[in-house]
Amino acid sequence: MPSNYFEIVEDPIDTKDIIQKVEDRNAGAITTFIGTVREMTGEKRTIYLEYQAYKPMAEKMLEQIGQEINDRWPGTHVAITHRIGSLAIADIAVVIAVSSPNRKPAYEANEYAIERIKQIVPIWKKEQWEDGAAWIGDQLENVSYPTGKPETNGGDHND
Amino acid sequence: MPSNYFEIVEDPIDTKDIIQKVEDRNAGAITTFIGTVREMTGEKRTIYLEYQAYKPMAEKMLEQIGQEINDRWPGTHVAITHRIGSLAIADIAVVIAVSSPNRKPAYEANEYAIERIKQIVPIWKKEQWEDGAAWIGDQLENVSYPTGKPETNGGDHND
Amino acid sequence: MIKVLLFAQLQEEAQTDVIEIDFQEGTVTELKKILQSQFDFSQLSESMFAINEAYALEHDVVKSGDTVAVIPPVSGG
Amino acid sequence: MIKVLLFAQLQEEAQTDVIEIDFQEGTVTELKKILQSQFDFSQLSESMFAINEAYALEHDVVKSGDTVAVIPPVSGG
Repeated sequence: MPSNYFEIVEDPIDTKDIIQKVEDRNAGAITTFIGTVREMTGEKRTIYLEYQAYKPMAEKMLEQIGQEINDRWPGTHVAITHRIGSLAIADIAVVIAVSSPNRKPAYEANEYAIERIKQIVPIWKKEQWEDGAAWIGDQLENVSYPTGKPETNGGDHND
Repeated sequence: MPSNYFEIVEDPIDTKDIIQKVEDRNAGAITTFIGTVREMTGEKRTIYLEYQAYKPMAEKMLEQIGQEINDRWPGTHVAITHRIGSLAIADIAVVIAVSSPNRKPAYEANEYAIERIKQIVPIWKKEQWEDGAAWIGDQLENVSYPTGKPETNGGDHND
Repeated sequence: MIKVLLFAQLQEEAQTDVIEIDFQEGTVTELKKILQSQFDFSQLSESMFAINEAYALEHDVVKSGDTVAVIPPVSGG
Repeated sequence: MIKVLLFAQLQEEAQTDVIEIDFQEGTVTELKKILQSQFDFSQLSESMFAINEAYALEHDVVKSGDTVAVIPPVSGG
């Protein structure tokens, strides 16, 4: 699997490109997840978001997630692209595409991917609200990661 | 919600069109399911598929599924397009797009939609193999549908 | 008169996609018996019926002028 | 010498995205103490460390020439 299946990019993401990477004559099912910048979170209005990544490691971690999925759901193909930089409301931050011969694994593997992204991929989001800005991090007070990998995370944009 | 959110079409489906129907400034998550024609099912090679629909009722049933989803997962938007006619390997038979403020409902509602399509939408598939053809129906021997709606189905292409 | 729409396997068995039947009023069960007596359908017992594009139950009433569809197990998706 | 890469909140607090530290060999825990003594980071205790682009444990060894990244809680997706 070419490594451009797992990319951090600065330009807008075209969902179709990511879907094409996983198309397969023996896939009966393709699921995609498109994470977009949401305007309202409760009463709070987001003006824009800024994403930063530790790019080479982030791409490695995305690739690792793809490998974990192939191991758990044989026959799947996975492609993930995450955008960084300044994103406006409704812009696409991440696209995850999973193809599989059968639909159940395509859903499960896709959801697994977004959960793992929020755990282990070194990407950070700064929210710009009307009245301030903040880097968003773990809201669950994980003081340490004894397994060497963060296990959980929360408070993110599509939670 | 305009009724063209739920369509039976004869021409190829462009996934992007279906996604655009559910885009929303307050959606942080969009999931899509793309059901494609798979070549191999076990040892059996499909040459092509033919889909037939009771079109006006099928569109009503798709719309009903959308309504069920809006009721169960408030804040979601749903669009479903199913293609009929002759489809080649890797052609798209169905696209389901669901947007939601949060990702969990977007996955759940999308999977609910495909399960319901396979239960209640009057669409039929004829498989053309190398050595024969057959209309595919329920493999689970549901002799009757006492609730007035088929509850389950099986043996389909992306099962 | 009612129109009865046929699909998939049933359409091939009847060699037509619609049949007209002289039927004044009766239940789905009664209509089903008439269809079974006139055609050699293989799938009628596992089929659903729809009256005017809505699923019907066995005891629902079909009246002259209605469009009935026989819906064998579906396989979309 | 090691390079220490900083991101997000930590980058803003240090006002730089990379610092060079004269560090010959020691554990992640030891490096963390040095960083905490030199900078007033608010998030060091909840941060992960990576050595040469792989997550490291507290007792893993950092050697001169390594690139270490301090990874505060991530928020991608």
